[in-house]
Amino acid sequence: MDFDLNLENTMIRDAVKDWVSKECTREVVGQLEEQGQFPQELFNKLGTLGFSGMMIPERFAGAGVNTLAACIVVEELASAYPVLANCYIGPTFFGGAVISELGSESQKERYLEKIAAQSLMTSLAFAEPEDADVEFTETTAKQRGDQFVIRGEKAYVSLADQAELLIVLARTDGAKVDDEVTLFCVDAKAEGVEVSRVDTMGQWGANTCDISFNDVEVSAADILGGEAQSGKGRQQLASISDTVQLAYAASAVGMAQGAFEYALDYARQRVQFGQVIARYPAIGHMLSDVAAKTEAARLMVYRAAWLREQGKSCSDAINMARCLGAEVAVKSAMDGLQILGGYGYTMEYDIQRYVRDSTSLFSAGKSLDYLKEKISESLVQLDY
Amino acid sequence: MDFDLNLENTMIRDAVKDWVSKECTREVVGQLEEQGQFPQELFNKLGTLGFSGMMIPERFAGAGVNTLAACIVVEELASAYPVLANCYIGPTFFGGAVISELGSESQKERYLEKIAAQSLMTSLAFAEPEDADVEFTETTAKQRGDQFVIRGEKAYVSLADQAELLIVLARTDGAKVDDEVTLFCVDAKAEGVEVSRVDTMGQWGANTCDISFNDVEVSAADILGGEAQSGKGRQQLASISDTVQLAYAASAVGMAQGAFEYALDYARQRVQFGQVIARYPAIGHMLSDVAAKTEAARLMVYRAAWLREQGKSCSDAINMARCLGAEVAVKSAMDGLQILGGYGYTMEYDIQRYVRDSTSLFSAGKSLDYLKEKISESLVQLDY
Amino acid sequence: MSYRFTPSQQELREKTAAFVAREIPREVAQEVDRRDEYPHELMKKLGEQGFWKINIPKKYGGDEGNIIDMMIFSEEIAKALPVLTFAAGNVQLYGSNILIVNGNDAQRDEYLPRLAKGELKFCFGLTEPDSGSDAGNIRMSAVPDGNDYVLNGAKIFTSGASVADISITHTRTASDRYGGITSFLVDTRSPGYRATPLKKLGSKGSDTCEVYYENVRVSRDNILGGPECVNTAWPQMMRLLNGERLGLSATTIGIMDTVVNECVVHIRKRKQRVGSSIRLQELEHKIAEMATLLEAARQLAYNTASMMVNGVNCIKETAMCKYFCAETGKKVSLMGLEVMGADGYTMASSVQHLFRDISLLTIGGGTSQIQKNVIAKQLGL
Amino acid sequence: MSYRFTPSQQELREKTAAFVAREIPREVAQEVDRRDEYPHELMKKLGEQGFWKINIPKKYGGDEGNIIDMMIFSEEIAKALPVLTFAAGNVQLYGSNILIVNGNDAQRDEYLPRLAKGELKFCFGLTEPDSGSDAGNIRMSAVPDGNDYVLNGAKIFTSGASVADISITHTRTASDRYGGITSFLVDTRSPGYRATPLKKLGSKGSDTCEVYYENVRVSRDNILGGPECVNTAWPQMMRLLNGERLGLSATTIGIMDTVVNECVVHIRKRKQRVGSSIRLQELEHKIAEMATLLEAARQLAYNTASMMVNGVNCIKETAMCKYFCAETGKKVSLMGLEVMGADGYTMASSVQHLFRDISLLTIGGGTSQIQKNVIAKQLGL
Repeated sequence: MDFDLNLENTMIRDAVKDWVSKECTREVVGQLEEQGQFPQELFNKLGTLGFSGMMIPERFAGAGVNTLAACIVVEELASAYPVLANCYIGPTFFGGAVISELGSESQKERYLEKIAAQSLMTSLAFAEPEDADVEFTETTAKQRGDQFVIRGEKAYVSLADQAELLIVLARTDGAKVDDEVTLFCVDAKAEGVEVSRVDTMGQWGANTCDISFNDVEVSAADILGGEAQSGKGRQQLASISDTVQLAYAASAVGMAQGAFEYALDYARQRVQFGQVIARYPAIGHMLSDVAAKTEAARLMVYRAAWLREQGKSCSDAINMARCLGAEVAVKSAMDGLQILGGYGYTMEYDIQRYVRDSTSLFSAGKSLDYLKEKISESLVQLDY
Repeated sequence: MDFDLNLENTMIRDAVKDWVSKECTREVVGQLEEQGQFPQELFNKLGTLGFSGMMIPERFAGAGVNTLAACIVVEELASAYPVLANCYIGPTFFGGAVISELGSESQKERYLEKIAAQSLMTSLAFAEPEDADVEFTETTAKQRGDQFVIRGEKAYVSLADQAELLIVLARTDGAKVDDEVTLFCVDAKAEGVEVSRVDTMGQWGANTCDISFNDVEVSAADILGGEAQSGKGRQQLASISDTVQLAYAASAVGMAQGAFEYALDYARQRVQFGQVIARYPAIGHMLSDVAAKTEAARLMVYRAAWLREQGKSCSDAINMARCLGAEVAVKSAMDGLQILGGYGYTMEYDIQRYVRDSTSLFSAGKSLDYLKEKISESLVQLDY
Repeated sequence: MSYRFTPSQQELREKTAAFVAREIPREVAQEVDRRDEYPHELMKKLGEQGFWKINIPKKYGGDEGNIIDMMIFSEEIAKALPVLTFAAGNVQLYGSNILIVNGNDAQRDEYLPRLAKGELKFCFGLTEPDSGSDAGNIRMSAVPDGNDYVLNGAKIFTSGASVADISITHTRTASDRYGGITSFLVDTRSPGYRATPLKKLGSKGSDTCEVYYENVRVSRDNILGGPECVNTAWPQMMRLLNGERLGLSATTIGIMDTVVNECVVHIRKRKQRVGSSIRLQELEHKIAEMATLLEAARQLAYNTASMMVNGVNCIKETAMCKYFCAETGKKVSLMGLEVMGADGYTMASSVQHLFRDISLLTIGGGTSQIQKNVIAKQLGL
Repeated sequence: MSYRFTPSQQELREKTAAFVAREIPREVAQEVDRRDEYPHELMKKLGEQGFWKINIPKKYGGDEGNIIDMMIFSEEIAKALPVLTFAAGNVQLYGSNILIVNGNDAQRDEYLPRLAKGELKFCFGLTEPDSGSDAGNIRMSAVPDGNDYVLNGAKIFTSGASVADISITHTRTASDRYGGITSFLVDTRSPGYRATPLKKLGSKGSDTCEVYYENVRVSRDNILGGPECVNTAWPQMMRLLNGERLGLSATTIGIMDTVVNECVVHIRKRKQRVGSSIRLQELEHKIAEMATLLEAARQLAYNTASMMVNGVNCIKETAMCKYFCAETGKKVSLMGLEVMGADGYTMASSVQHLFRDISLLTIGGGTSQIQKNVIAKQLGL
């Protein structure tokens, strides 16, 4: 066993940390939050670091797949500015990883280079207003010759208003069973695609959107992985789920760390009853508990990334990391709020942002109870 | 990073697992529990595997220091029979590690070979009936020429009735401040040493004892590390604490795993309302939560062991692993009890044993609130 | 709206507390736990002091108390020896209460006066090896044979089954899952009845047994409520649930009360020894939390009881009460173990004793999971 | 012992609930939250409906209700718009209640009739930038100058400070930590008084301000309770604590009530759509737990209130109540967010609104940590 990052990843971590400390200052992030818009300029700057290609093989202009490094980037971004982490997840995980793994050769050629250059945002349009579960997908893709016509509503799609590529879950005419679904690569600017923003409690700027597909035409070649993958969306979704949840798990750990450091910093300075409050067990033990759980969740994320890189079975590890990550991210933010007290409750201080952003983890991609269901399904079959 | 055990440690794990599955069967452990005595025979068998020397350098007949492996042994033993893990911790950690690190050359020569052969049990006599904190140590060591005369009471000493060597915390005449204390190596059979067993809720066989020292004579050379260490017990205790807490952390993870597997096994077989109960989210999610937290605590233990082996700062990592370990061990046992229901409450089933044994972790060596205090002290000084 | 006990309830509390102080010092409680024997002597003394009359109607020589009286009794007893509240259940709950609620006049006339005098004990044979939470899955057969029924099968976790005179035994008399269960008053001296106590983590002395029935013969007149009550044991049992849940809740409150007090005493002593220190804040806050949880549980329990006394439908509320009190009690006891440290881990400590005892209470009387099912259903889910 | 509201209290509840149903549909509540403006219009309507009379003595034209009446009002309002209970505090609590408890006759005569009519608002200037939990650490100076005092300093987190007519301002008038604090009724139109609202995570519309005092001149007659009450602000404040804690507890109960209901509706809809499924058990059990916690909080709160109404010393109990209700409310709201999933995360959802609002309640009115300090002390630790 070796718990040290290798040299490459150490350098990547240092580079991101350094960039974050310079570019994602409290002032910058505070202003961006107030505007509540997609942080285009900052995102462009991030793009110059070239980290968007981390889940893309070199032959498609990527940096070569380095899952652990991509998680570290997410983690560091999320610790300062969770919204930016989500913006990075868009191209890198939703775009780069998904297309690299599941795309057809022509899709790879068409998308990956732009994704690696961070100039193509990808969004995953899976959930629907009425249900997030695959088997209740009501969006249809009716075949007309070589074309498919997509019709339906998608809900809670992160950054769809910034996206060029939408990966859309639909049910084709021929679908025989509830979970026979198909994934399509849809041009977000295509006729009939209507994107509208949804106001949310947090993640301002990583805009959550609803999408209407009003008879949007795509070709059979736009099926993710090519025509042969028609009706096989369910299996693809399992692989995508791992990718997505790993990214959110890393983001969760980053948020937990960010909120923790912010609260610790305050607790080391705030004096009450003649003593810095970090010295009171009521505060100090809260912090030590969060520190321990954050570290534990981080190890879970790294292990999950490592398993995935090694091509080993990793779904359980990812889902576990994601659940523990969400738990500690929310705890860290809520405890931090309690430690900062009245000040923490004001928009002047950053801890409220961690509260608003971290609670998105209850439902990001999938709900926690869904993920626990998956883990327990796997446990039942496990051979000890 | 590398989350795989190396070949050596993989083999050690396999060997322990194999031995445990053969020797620590439910029947054997059940009988030993009923007898409630030190499991001498089983302990002797364990000794033949040669794992007691794992914290002892080769030049003292040890196996060479392999902290991770020693933790793995503890973990595997604890998962089937926590008492046996404690018995193993006695020579390996309390004896082997402490003497190897802090003993004088003559102490090493005197003790280590026997410890490595698992023929010398060591107990740590630190806490006193009235208080576990060092600064309230009331046991005295009065100097008479070259000799010291120890007088006082020690409480809650694990396995003192089996020990040949007691490491005893006392205050010398000359002690100027509250925490100026000295550690002595005391022959457990020396005149004036009186050991009496204390009945406890669990850990039957890893007998908890009280000890009276009635003018027990030791020489200055029996000061741990030799005469020069007189009055320096406080610093030695910090190092010993890491050793002890790491062992208990590993034991906690083992207990969590053991209780979890036991409960999972039951939940996969027990049918209610026409379905195995593991399929009900109320049960399945409990199990998935414990599985995730056990895995996280395990990683924390391994990382702590790895840091210690690398000679890096490890106190925080150890204390965090110890706290998370205790939390999940108790949770796993209590959830397991709930899952087994009425059956789990009977002595026929093993889960009650995990409940009784795991709750010893609230106070094993140190209380959890003491450890959290240490972590938070360190956080306050941390430089992020 | 106010929290007030009647004078007679206050008297009952004082009387019970006095009994506990006099008869159940820590050594006695520890000895019951250690020996794992049914507390016959304490039961006898309780009877002599008139505690079996609490819930028996006046016409049968009782005090005609309600569920709140029962809870007061249980809470006070549980402060020292929770298992004694279960043993008392062999008289008050599974004897008197069942007959009052579900018996017929003949059965009441026969048994209640003797129960009031402490001459009889009952036990409640419901759970079977394959029916725990799924309580309707009863397999013990009762086959009519002339005026009798012949019972065959096994029960498990029947408290007091080897010391009781009568076992209220649930049997399968028709295939309908819930509509085919019949409850018999079985004389435990009947040939073919055999009960063996189980060894357990806690609640030692409860005489919780595995019970085997081999061709046990019972007259149809001994169907609970009389022959016309054949196949009605399920609704009969439903009528007992609210009271049972509240009684168990009261036991948890007594347990928590002692755990909190023990911890307060422990930390006070420590402070006397080493002086006040900010380092104790963590433990002090733990105790503050424990005391708060106890207070919440207590208010919930007694107010739910007053709903029941006032005839309000309170299935949801009693399920909430049992669930909250048992889980909270378990949590408080675990926190107590942590606060007490190594001292609390010794057999001399009442905290570990109470912890082991309360660990049954999220299981027995309907698990927390079953209570949540009930609550969710009552919420219209 | 029973849980019962008086007919007039039931009437008050119905009247408040009717007001909420009529005047505060979700869109209105969302708009207050979005605009972050003091709900002047709703305040005016509340006054018109006579809600400011609830706790004012009859001789001043009020209804002379007690803390339970106040709680009923708060609970019902908080179901739709918690911040309105804080705004109402600018009249009921920091106006009327303070004067009733600590004012002198002249002050009562002057203000209570106008408060009853809704003509005045008060705010409570206690906390300073360096004194949060350490509330006694007050630095704002009040220096005597003839018959006046001259106030200089800053307050923070004063709710309603920019809309109130009078600020009850705590000042340092002697060096003794707790015995040197004096409370003044400061006219907010006084030269040198300046209040700026803070932007916050939730409770938007509460007009919670930073306040600066520059040579603000106040007559010694405006010392709360009159000139003889100089240096007694600390004990004056202590007299308010029990009521404040209970009022805040009632707000949490209203919040939890809506969160639970929203979740029930959400899951019911889902079941209608996709049918019953064992996979929903986890969420159903969560809701069962939430509903149980709400019930426990409710019983604890109203029973503690009845202790206060009956004149029982209840410092420990009100501290427990505030601590339990606020922490439980936070927990329940977080669980609610989880149950609601992505729907609950949108600004349209009342669950996230209530979650943001309740997040203040483990902080304001004494943090949970301070409550635990109080409880531990009351337990003799």
